[in-house]
Amino acid sequence: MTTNLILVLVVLTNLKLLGSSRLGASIRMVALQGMVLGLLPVLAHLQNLSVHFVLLSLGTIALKGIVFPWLLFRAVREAEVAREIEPYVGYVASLVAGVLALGVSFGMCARLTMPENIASPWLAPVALFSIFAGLFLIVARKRALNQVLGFLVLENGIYTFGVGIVAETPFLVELGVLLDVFVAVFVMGIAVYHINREFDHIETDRLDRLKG
Amino acid sequence: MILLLSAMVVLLCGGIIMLLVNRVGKNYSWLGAFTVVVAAVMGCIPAVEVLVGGFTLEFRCAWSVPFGEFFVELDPLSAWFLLPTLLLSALSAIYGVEYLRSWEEKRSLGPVWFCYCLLVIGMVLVLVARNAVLFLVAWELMALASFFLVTFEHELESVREAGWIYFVATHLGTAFLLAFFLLLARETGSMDFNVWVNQRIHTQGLAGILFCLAIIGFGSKAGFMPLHVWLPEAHPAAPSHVSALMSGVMIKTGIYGLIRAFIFLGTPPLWWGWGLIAIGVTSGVLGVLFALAQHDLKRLLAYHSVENIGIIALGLGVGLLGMNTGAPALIVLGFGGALLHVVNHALFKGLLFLGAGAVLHGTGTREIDDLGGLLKRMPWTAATFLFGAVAISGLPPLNGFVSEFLIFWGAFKGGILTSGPVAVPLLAVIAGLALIGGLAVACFTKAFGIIFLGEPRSEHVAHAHETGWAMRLPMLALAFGCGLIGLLAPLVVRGLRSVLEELSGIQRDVVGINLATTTNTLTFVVIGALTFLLVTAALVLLRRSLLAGRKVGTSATWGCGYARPTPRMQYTASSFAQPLTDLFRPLLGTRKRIVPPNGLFPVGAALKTETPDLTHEEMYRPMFERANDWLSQVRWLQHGKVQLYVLYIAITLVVLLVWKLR
Amino acid sequence: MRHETMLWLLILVPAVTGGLTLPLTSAQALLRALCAGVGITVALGWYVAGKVLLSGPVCAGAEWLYLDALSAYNLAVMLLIYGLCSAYAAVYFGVEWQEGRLTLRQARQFASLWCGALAAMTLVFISNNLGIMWVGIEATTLLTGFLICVHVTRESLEAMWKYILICSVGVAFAFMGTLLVGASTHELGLRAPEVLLWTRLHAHAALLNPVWLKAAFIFLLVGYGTKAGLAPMHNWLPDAHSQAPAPVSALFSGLMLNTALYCVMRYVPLVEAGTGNTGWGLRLLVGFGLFSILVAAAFIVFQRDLKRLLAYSSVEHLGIITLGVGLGGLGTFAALFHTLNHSLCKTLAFFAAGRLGQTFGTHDMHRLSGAMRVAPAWGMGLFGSLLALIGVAPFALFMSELQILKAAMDGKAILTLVLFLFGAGVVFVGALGHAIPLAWGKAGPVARPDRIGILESLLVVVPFGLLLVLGLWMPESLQAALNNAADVIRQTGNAFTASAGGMAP
Amino acid sequence: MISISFIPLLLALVLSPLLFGVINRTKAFFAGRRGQPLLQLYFDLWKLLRKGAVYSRTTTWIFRAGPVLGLAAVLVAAALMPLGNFPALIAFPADFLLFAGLLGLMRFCTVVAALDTGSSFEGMGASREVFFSALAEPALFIALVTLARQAGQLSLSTIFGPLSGAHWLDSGPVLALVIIALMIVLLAENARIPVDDPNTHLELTMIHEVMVLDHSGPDFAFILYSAGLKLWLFAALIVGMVVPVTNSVWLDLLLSTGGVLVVAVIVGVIESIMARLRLVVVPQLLVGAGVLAAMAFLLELTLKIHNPS
Repeated sequence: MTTNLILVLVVLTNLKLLGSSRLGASIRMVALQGMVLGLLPVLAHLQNLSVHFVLLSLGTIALKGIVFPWLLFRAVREAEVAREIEPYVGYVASLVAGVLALGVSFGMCARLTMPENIASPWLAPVALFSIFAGLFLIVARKRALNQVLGFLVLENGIYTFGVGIVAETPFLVELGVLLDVFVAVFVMGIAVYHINREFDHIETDRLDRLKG
Repeated sequence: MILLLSAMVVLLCGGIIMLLVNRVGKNYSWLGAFTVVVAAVMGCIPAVEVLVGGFTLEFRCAWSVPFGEFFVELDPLSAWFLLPTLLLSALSAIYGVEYLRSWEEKRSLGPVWFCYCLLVIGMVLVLVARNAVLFLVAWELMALASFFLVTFEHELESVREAGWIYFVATHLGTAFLLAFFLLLARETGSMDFNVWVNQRIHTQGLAGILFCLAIIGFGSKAGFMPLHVWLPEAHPAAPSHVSALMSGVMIKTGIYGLIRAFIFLGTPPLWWGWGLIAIGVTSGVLGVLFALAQHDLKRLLAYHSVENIGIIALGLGVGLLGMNTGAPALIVLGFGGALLHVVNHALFKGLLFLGAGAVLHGTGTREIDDLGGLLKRMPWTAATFLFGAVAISGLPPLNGFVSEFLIFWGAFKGGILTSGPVAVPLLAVIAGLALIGGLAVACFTKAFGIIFLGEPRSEHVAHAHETGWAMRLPMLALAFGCGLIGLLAPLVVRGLRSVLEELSGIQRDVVGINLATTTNTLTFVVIGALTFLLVTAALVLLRRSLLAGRKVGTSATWGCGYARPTPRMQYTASSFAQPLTDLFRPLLGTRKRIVPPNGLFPVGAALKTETPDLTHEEMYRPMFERANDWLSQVRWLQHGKVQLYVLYIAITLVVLLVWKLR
Repeated sequence: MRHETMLWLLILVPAVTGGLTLPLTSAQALLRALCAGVGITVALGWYVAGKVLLSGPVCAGAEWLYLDALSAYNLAVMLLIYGLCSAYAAVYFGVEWQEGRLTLRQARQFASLWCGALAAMTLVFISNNLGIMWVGIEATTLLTGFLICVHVTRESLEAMWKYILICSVGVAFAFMGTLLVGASTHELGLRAPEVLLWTRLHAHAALLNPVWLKAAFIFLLVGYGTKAGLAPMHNWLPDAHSQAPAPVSALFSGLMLNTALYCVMRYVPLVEAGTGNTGWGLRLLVGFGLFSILVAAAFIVFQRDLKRLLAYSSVEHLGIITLGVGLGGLGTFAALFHTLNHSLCKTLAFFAAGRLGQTFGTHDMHRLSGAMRVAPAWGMGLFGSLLALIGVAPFALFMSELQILKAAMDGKAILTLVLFLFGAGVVFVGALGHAIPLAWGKAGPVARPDRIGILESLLVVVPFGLLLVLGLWMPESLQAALNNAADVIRQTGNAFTASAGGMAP
Repeated sequence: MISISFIPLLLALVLSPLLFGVINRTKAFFAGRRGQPLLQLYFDLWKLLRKGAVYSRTTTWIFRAGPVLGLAAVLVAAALMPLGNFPALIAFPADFLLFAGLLGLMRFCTVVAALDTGSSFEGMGASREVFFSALAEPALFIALVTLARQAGQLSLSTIFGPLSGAHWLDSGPVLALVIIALMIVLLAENARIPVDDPNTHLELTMIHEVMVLDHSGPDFAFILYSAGLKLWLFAALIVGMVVPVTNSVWLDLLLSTGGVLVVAVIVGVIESIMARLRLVVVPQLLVGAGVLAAMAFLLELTLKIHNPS
């Protein structure tokens, strides 16, 4: 039942992310979430454990738990910003929305027939919830960094789903995915850096010259 | 058939060569004209054969395009339209050689001639194509070529505007044609015209839809009110020989297509006839009224094209009513008159546009009120223009009278034989034609009288000069043609026999009988015309003998006591048309700007009237503007906020998941 | 075996080229090397594609690589366009280099990314594993991201940021969809390496779990649709297209969108078979297609920026392709044909827009007017391509649109037909209104005189000629190829297969 | 046959100038004057034919051709108009179309000739001429189609034959309406009061007369003569509807000739008792004529439905 524990942790981290204004704290939360999820492959498939899952766990932990946070902290230092100021959606409202999203995702997953050999019935809902949470972060926050975080959470949700439900995903594919995500974050980091240098702010709501 | 095909090949090669050899200052127009003439001659031969023999030439070869087949066929109907097309193309080309000369230093004439050749190819192909895809390609080719010809003087803002209006109108028309052809293809499972003829659509509702699609699609090319907006814009913009070609024959491809559509659609219900008659009366009367109110010669002529298309529509309407009531006389007279009018209009409208071009060429203006007294300076142009004016007014002994005579007669026949539902529309035809005729006389007495008679009204006329032979000959030829058809009417109408058999679908002998009576009557008409000529000759002699040896003096025009009249005292086009335009103000929406004379010794006074196209001003322009504003409303969707963009995606996803996931 | 090596080479050559170009020290040399590399890839690719189109699909590398008619056709088109774009890039950046507006660093960056993108796209087409296909798409997204801001300006950065963020999110969804497809195979009990292999899935498509499959398709459609620029996920597209250098814009419109759409096409047969051929997925496609057409039409009317206009036109045409696929039967055939036509035409348009932009120093259509007089060749190219884009015969796009219309009519989808015609009509009116002043208007102020070499004039003539020829004559071989490709999407044995082959019924 | 079908034409040629005399006499009678002799127009013609001519320097051959062509046209038209029971010289189905066409041609020539002088007065006249005739045209044609339907015939020469007392009993109102319409058309086409006033000498108020201000000598003679003929033809058209009444051919001929003169008298009466209408009112009159004729046609339709004969 460690899987369920992990999933609960994921949910909590998501809610915390929705509620927190300090970028540093958010990054730490994402790091924690990454770490926890890193354990998922192993824990979810204890009965038929294979080297493939172990490697996957290690890779995940290394990437999501260590590399990304480091990159993001660097970006924060570059941008010399500590907190999100006046987001589109307030933090309390965000939390409420998060809870709603949780409900919706449970409802939606009720429609799907789960495979029998599944580690936990919560896998799919939580994955979906993470996706929603990530989207919410992207939509409701102004700081470019928050959007990168949102993207990561979304990615984590998909990862949860993949590891939990589609265990058969070839290893090569997963490596490719991890690599891509890494590059994505890297690229976004650079982009944030550039933007910050050009505009001396990273408020993406002020990036609205191109319209019509 | 081979001749016709090779004619097209000749045109294509000629066009390409023209594109290659012409440079700025190096003008090979004569070569282009030569090509067109050669091609026209080659094409006319089979057309005449078909028309006389009443048989059909066809040529099929595989064309590697889905649903496409290079299937062309020359049947009497196509041949009937083909002849004027080729004739006018050749004459306008000859005319063009001299007309375009004034541009040779400014730009390369290659593209013009290339497009000209393409336009001719397109028209010919439209007339002979028997495969829907081929037809559509030809149709679009025609539109494209003519678009580039219309925008020949694209330095001018107005010309660009005109080009836009023209291309939009014709292309939106094509959209309806697409629907038309595809629907037919779905019903018959084929893109082949002959298949469509063999399995006509008999389900009423469907046929009705097809009919409406055809009316809109082809009507926008032919220039039915209110789809005519592009004519008064495009014809003035285009070079005159192109206007002649477009107004003379290109818009007729719309009529041709409509008639083809009738062949596909089986027996018509009554309301088709009513519809066409309604269209005909509107187009005819409004067309001539707007023409009457114009001061720009070429705009005036453009509106007259609308009028004549209206007359043709009336003829077709009579024919349809005939088909519905099974009265062969009406079929023969209605369709016969319409078809004959197609040819006649090609002749005199071509002539008039060429004449207008000559005036423009000589004086550099199209403003009727700036002209006057040109007859003395341009005798040839004036004489030929007079021919055209009499012909288009539908007066004997020229060709215009003959075709209107047939339609009139058909209407009268129906009017005395049939009962209400048919007779009343026919009454409308009669009244409409009568009114159109009267107004046409008014309009062309104005055009001819103000331009060519009286005293010059402005400096433009002072340096006016008669055209050279290259421009003169085509006009003379066309004027001659007008007279010829007027006097050989019975023969010409006999040529219609096979065409009528084809499109009416009634037995040969019935057509034959009705056609015989028609030709007999026409012989009387011709006799009348000839007597008129003889009497005229006699009177001329009489007059000469009377005046012989008597004192024939000259003086100033009688000014009712006023001794020194000046040109500015003459009646102008505006004042000439004023009573009529005033009477029909509600329909025309003529705008007046008056600077009244004031004070005891008034120095300046001015009256300026302008009559913009009502449908364009009241219907289309507002429609497009409103659409534009309305569309601009969606601009906020693209507000530049990346967050909301992502939100769109999220919403789309959730909605689909909730809605579609069952 | 031989094909395998060829396929691997298809990915290696561009990658290696990208590496080799780095040490070069002159942009000219760089660009030449680039063209050479791309040229080789094109040659290879066409050879393989040709083989496949003639003699059936190729499966290699332990089923990791797979090339069937559909992918071969798309690959061939993609490479053709890529070749043109590279040649054009050489010209375009050559000019900038001479004017010193391009640093060596930028040139290097461009070259390497350009080659990388080529490799990634090739990967998309030749991979049999849907996961790898996704990896390829994501890779193209990230690699092309920096291509947008070869010249770093505020606008280009903004565009890049939007592009990367939106597309990453979208493509993440696509991955979710891929996983869901994997999840739908539980009943089959495939082994780990096989679970995402298209060939296997296609073989057992009927046994897939329909609900999971539907969910999967929704995610895939939204995800890849974002990358393909289908409304309402298209918002990144006008910004990116307007800010990127012309060759990159051409690359985006000409083939990246198609590549994304190709991925969707891949899944269509699976979904159709999985949901019992009820046309569930096809209806979705039709919906997105029509919506894209109408939205694009609305935005085209009031555009001021030439490249944004072209971008929206891309949205419209991708919508048309989607619509065609959604209509099925003849529509699929026409859609694939339209892919080729649109790519050719749109690249030409962007080529012209780019060079004219250099000539006039702006893309604002109010200042960029009278192009025909200022720069005859490119002006002609722009006007011609715009006319073709709005569906004027006798260009190929007219033909493919005609066939799509026919598909709609034959399928009794009257509303679809009407909406399509309406949208196309609005686009025609709007775009023509922009095109005429562009071509003939009062010539605007000119930043630099227009010098044009033989290569450039070829870049105008070749696509234009192809469009014209394809509009008037469609080789049997091409028709056959299209039919085979279409048959991959629509389960074969379709009523239209014969008739679409050009033999008039 | 052909010999007697010359008769209507001959009568028209010989007697038409008389009509003006009759009209003038009638008006003189009402005015209590003695008036000109009946044959005045003959004298005028004779005088004019022997005179030379003066032409404006502005004019061209158009001006000279105008009267000739006009006269020629109306002469041929005369050959189409029957009288009483006598068919016209040229008779064929729908010959009235040619009739109308020729009159239209005559108008065209007169107008163009008038414009050739460049005088504003003649331009004004020309403008009004085309204005009114354009409005009169529909009335004429609707009246004709009603007649044709009444008689079931399509040639002037055959239309009037059947129109006998029976028709008057059967559908009198129809014919009455038609007659009124045709009368108005006649007044308009021949430039009589209340449409036009031929003998004010204020050019501004005239229509037809002002167009021919510049003509002189033989040309003017031609014009006057063709005007007379035109009046005769319209009168004959109206008379044809009443006559024949007897079944003796020659008596009918006498009656119709008399009838034509009666029409002239009526015109005279109208001119004496009415004032000229304001130009803006004239269109209403002409359109009214058209409406009357159309009404007649509709009545005709309903009648035919009631008793199909």
